[in-house]
Amino acid sequence: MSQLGRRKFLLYSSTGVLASLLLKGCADAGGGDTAANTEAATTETAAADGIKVGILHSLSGTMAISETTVVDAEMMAIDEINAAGGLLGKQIIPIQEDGASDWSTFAEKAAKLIDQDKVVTVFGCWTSASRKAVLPVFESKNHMLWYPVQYEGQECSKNVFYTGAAPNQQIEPAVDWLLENKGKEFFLVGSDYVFPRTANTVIKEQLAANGGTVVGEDYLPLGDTEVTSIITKIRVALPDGGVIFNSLNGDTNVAFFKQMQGAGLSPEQYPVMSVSVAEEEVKQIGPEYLQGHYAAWNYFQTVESPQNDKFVTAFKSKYGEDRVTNDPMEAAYIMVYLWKQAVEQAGTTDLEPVRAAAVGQKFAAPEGQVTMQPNHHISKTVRIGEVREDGLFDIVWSTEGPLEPVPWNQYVKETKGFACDWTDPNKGGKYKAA
Amino acid sequence: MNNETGIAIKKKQQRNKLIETGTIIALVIIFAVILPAVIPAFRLRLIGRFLSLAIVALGIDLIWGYTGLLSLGHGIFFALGGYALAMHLNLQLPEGQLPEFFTLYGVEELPWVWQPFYSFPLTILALIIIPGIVAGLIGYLVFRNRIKGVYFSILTQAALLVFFNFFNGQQEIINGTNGLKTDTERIFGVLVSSPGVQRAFYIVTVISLILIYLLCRWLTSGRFGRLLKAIRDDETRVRFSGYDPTGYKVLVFAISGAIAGIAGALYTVQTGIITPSIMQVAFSIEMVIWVAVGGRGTLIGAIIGTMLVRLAQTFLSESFPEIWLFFQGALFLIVVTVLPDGIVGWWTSYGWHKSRSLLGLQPKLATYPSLVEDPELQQERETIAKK
Amino acid sequence: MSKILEIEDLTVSFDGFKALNNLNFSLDAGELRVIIGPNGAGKTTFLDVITGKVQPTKGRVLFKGKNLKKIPEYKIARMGIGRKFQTPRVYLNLTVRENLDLVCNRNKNVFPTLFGHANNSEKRTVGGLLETIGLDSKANLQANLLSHGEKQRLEIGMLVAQSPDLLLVDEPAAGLTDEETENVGALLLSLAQSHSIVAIEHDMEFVRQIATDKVTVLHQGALLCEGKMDQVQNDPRVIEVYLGETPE
Amino acid sequence: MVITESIISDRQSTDLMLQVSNLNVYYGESHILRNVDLSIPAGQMVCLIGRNGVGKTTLLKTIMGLLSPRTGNIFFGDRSITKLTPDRRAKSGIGYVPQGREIIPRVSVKDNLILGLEAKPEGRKSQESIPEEIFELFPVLKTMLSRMGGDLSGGQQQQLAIARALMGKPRLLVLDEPTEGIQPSIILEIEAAVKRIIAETGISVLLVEQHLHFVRQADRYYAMQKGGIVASGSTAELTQEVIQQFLAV
Amino acid sequence: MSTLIEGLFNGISIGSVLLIAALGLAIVFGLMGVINLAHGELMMLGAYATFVVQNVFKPLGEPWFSFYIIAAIPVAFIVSAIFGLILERGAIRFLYGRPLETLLATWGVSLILQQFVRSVNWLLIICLGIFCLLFFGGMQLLKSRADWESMRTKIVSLLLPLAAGVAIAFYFLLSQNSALTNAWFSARNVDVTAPAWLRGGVEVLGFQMPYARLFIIALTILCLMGVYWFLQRSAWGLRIRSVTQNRTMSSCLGIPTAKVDALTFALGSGLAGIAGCAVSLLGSVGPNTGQNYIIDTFMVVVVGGVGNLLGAVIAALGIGILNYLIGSGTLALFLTTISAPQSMIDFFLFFATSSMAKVMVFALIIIFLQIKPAGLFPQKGRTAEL
Repeated sequence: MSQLGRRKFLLYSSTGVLASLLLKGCADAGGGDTAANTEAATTETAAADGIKVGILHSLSGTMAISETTVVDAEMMAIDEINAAGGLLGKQIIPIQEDGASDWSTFAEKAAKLIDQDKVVTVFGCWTSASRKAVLPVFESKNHMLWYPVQYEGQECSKNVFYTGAAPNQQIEPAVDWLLENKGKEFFLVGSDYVFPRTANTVIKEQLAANGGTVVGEDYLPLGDTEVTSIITKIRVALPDGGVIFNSLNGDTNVAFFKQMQGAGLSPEQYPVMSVSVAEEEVKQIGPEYLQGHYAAWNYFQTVESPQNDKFVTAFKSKYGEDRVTNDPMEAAYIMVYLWKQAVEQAGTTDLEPVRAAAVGQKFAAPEGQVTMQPNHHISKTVRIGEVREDGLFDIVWSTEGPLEPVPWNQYVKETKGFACDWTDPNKGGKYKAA
Repeated sequence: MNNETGIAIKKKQQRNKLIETGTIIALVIIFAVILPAVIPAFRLRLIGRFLSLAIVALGIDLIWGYTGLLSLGHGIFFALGGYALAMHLNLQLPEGQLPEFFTLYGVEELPWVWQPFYSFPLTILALIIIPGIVAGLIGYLVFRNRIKGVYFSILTQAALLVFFNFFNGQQEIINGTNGLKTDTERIFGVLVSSPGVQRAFYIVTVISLILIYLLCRWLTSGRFGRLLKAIRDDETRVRFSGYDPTGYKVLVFAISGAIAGIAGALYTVQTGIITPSIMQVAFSIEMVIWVAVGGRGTLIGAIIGTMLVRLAQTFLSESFPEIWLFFQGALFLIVVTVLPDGIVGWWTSYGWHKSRSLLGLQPKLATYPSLVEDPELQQERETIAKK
Repeated sequence: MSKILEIEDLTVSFDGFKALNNLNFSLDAGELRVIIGPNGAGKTTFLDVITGKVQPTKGRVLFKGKNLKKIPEYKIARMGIGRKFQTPRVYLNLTVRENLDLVCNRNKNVFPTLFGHANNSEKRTVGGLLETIGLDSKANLQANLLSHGEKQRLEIGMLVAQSPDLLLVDEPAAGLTDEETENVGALLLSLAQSHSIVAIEHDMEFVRQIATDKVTVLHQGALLCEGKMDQVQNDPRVIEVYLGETPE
Repeated sequence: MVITESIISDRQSTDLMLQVSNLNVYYGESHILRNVDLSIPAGQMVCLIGRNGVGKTTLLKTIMGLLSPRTGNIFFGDRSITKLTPDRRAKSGIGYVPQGREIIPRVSVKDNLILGLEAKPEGRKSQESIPEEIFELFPVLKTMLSRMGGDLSGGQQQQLAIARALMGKPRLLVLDEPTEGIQPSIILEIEAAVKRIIAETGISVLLVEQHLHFVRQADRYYAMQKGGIVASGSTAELTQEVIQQFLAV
Repeated sequence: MSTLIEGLFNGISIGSVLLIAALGLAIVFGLMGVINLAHGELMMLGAYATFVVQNVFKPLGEPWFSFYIIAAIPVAFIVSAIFGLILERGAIRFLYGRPLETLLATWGVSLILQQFVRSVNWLLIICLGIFCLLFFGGMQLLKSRADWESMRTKIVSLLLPLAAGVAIAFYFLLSQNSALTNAWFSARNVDVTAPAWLRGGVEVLGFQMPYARLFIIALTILCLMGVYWFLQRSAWGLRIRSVTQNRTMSSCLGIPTAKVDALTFALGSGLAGIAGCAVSLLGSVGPNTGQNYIIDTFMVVVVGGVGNLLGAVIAALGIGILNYLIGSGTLALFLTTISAPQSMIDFFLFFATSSMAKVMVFALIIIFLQIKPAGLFPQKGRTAEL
């Protein structure tokens, strides 16, 4: 009998808990003002004839850490546009879906956004893997994705607009700068997935062409926190110091920098150039460990421009003084504006006209002037920053002006000489340039 | 207890059987005929995916529900099947051309493991055989030492992690984290993502589910199935009856692995991509909860459980992404503590109460070392320890 | 008469404790032997060694002249040794008939079991056994619905279904009512016509019922005495062990 | 044969240390104890006899709370303990010396003894030492304090088990076959110790025993067969016939 | 020589992280036979506790801040131990003897804990508090009634929705207040920065031993000694050992076994908390922190054998050293120096990355288990129907 009592008790208590959770969910959706929860609120209040756009990022799982920041930036841009009267006289209605850090979920949710919600465009993805996963969906449905993160290149889809850096707008200049200023011997460290692997393939070719050498490389599983063996390898390969090129992602960076410092690999002797460490990550790792190391980006919070001041101020006042802005957030922010301008120019949200109008759009972004190129990538300014004590970056080097994007890598044999141009029906995604 | 009750029970069993058959036919009609007609294509694709997950749940029920082996590593076999088919689809290219992703890593020659996948029949064979063999091998190495219970679970979980790392790390062979996509590939010359092909896959999934259900029914109903239950309930006794449980466990684990392989292949083509993330620890444990929710050792429960949990997940994570983990966690707790026999078990024990009243009130063991104090078990342990 | 079971100098120790100590024992084919002894005399370990569950520390066990060392349990079972456990161990989630059928299976390898069906002779055996153990009316009942005595009988039936040459029976009367005990006794006696049997038992009434041949008394892992029931009953060593003193 | 009822009825319930009435215990489907009634007067030693497997140990385990009866009541003093957990029963004053001694094997003799203090109603104090009386009763233990419990011989373990039970100052000592598998010389020591304990502390004892010599030390006996009490009386009346029927081979 | 020492040190430092993470697990598994898949999440809670302590100490400034880590250790222990206690009392105690169910239940708990640190805010805490106050308080009040036993089910079924309803109502009432609904930690990683004296390292024989590693090694040794002392010398330790070795007899001696269970589990959980504090010095602190350790630590327990601390120590160090030797390529290098066959060198070079080293180590574990299926120090409770 007491057995039964306990069962019932548990049953009731669990239903109770579930009910409360469900209600909490509703309450969140109704009252919360964080990015993750605005969807329902906006949907309810907006006019029925608003413009629906999809926002597809991981709100849960490992990638949620990074992707929610991008969502914040996208929501800020949308709110700004809506506050300024909307687009074509209508409000923009963002519909959020959670990719849950799982690539097949991304594909599933992309299809849902397009087929069921009938969004006019999707802003989304962070990892290359998630982009690659949704790519077939967008291509087969001939829909439109805006992608805000720097990536490894070697891709040029008609259905994607890339507002993050192509390798030649981040990795290549960084390597050149290191060769010139820091040394010829490189050790490559990366997370065990596609971006670091591809990036390092590119770097190896580039170094071979420009007189540098790769003395070693190693990859860590995503989320791994034991980097002792890598540090040993670095010390064996570079006994007297040298350059470390770091494309580690997420949590592993924390372990890497903490343990680098513990092992006495100082930034003077072993400068680390990171391509996935921005302000947000510096905050999470702790600037104490990073001070003196470098990162290559198109945007830093410390960029001095009126647009950036406005962006940073707006962001902080919306999400809190302790928040920082970073490159992917800025790219996410500007892609919403680029799309908005394209829609305004096309005068419609229909896919083809917008796609055509998008090319050539200019925007005075926080990082400086950006222009959407015929290859669906944007021209961007490249910067190299050194981590300061306060966790922000001193910009130690930058290009004169925006650099043209080159999606097909010119150091790699297979893609050398190829280019991409979606404005010319004869050229398309991959053609042999003259 | 007299003869009459025996007959009554037999009648009840017949009635149960009738109900089961009825349910299955109804489900088949709903899923194979009605749903494709009324549901939008992408929702149908979703259902198709759930159904392929139900297939792997059947495999788990076979080993967990009937044989008492809790595998937390079924993601391995699921992924192997998925990769096999995806590799075939990725090879539907003009002569001499390599799948596109190879160029990212400067690979110029097709790795040898890809060669057999040019052939469609070989691929179909491989997606069943390879997971089966891998499962059999893992099973053999574990079972022959009489490692069982949680040790088996932990080892399968570790194996899963190893496979995950391996697949993630092998960019040059199978594209690492990015995995293989299938939507833009062609099968028999038609685009995989086209509605016709997808519908065909859906129908194939429904048919496979039925066939595998029947296979599992067959496996679990005859002498073999009774032996599985016997192994689950009292392995030592089985040994003293002259059977060698190792062989049976290896075989049933291999079959379960092969079933997972089929499920993985069907899931992959209806998802459009297969990546190592399918081998994440969480996903494989989730498979177990589908079976647990439905009711282990019932087969039909595995299917019901999968559908319900996945639907709940889709609904909840669409509406409140934050809630899903809470919900899922609670589900594990509830199923284990309040509903140990799942929905089907609850239904049969209360719905047909008295006939199986014992099922729902599984006596809880008073204390954990009561196992240790069982002299039979103790001596067995000591023997094993001595080896 | 040939020896079906011979045990020579058998010692089994667990962590230094000698459960069996230089035990010598032999059993004629066709004999029914009852083993008695106070608690902790090593009776159950004795069965464990014969069935391969426990490996001897020293000494050897010969079954039909073959040394059983390092032979796995299932092979020993196939050689013709069947064992009934102290508490009945039947498969609770199977019906009575299924329980018997499972053991009755002639070829116990994986694939024959998977593809094979019970042939007519096996079906007949099962039917006959159901009658022998008096459970034919409950053949389709799940074993967990049986009473304790019925389970005991079922397990003995399963033993027989295995058609072993040697039956090892551990306390078949434990927890049974008088009537059930008598039934089981009669069952064992009838089985003794065609099998060699070793039975371990405490219940003296029961022992008297079935001990038609010799009785063996174990004490502290060794053989104390052996003989007909009335011999054993009056053996001063046995009385000493059981009562702690010689009766005045 | 059933003469128990009269015994219970003609005693005042107040001076009964333990009273068990109408106890029925099952192992699964198997009916182990059938309608058992038994009582132990305060300050007396009661012996339970019967062959192996008749349910004596089961009865003791039920009294200790290790098994729960399907029906029946157990009164300790004037309080029902039927629903208490074993540790509460121990704390209320029952010291248990189980069959097979159940010494904690990988714990030293001293610690085994100290564990006996757990049963004191007020609980164990941090720095409590072992009273000398224990060593007076069982001198052999004093020399073995640092040995592991599992390394002792059977007889030493038995002495340790009794000593451990006494550490908690129980009002009732429950002994399950204290002479089983032990050399005759030590049996006598144990017997003497038990007698001395009764004499010095006035404790009640429930003893399960096979050895006639020991059985005769008791005030009363109960004989069990097939899970039920079939005879009882004063040990002085323990006839050869009864012994032959319930104890001998 | 220095390579040897370096290899040894690095192996030991990897092993000590494994060991400190596995210690609590080994205790809970070894003493209670409970598989706790939420162990990683209890570590995570410890890491978050460290983070909170760090932030409490921050305003105090130097020199106080430097010692926050010392204060964090007991706090982490207590926080995790309390959660462990709740877990044991709330779920696990119903599941003793059913290890597979325990495994699933604790996995569920681990999911809940992960989401809990993501979403926890004042409002959630307040509402949980209200619920507990109403529900458990009400139960306590009503317990004194004479007909409690018979009314129990009814009371529970009445009180539960009532309490839940009030709590939810409160939630709605207060959910507009953003000060209450701000998540404490959010899904993002938080930064735990080692105090200055734990950054950097000491130079020995040409390579640097990181202070943080030395600290963890010392902490591991301390924990081992502490656990050893607790189990061998303290009153509750004696009770725990007694219950583990002979549960029924222990209860007959008057030891409250349920309390011992709860305490043992709390101890194991608390050790997980300390481990969480330790690993926060090396890696990231986020909702997923625990997941990274769980399988490695289980391997330590499986290899070490259950219920024997020495086994866990040897297994952790062994796995750590192997992992290092294979992963860093030291082994391949060594083979080159003794001019081993090229194929062998190539073989080890193939595994000389961090990902592949794990593959190799697992293969070795499987091989090891073929020889010793019950681990290094088998004890009863192994390979059997746990």
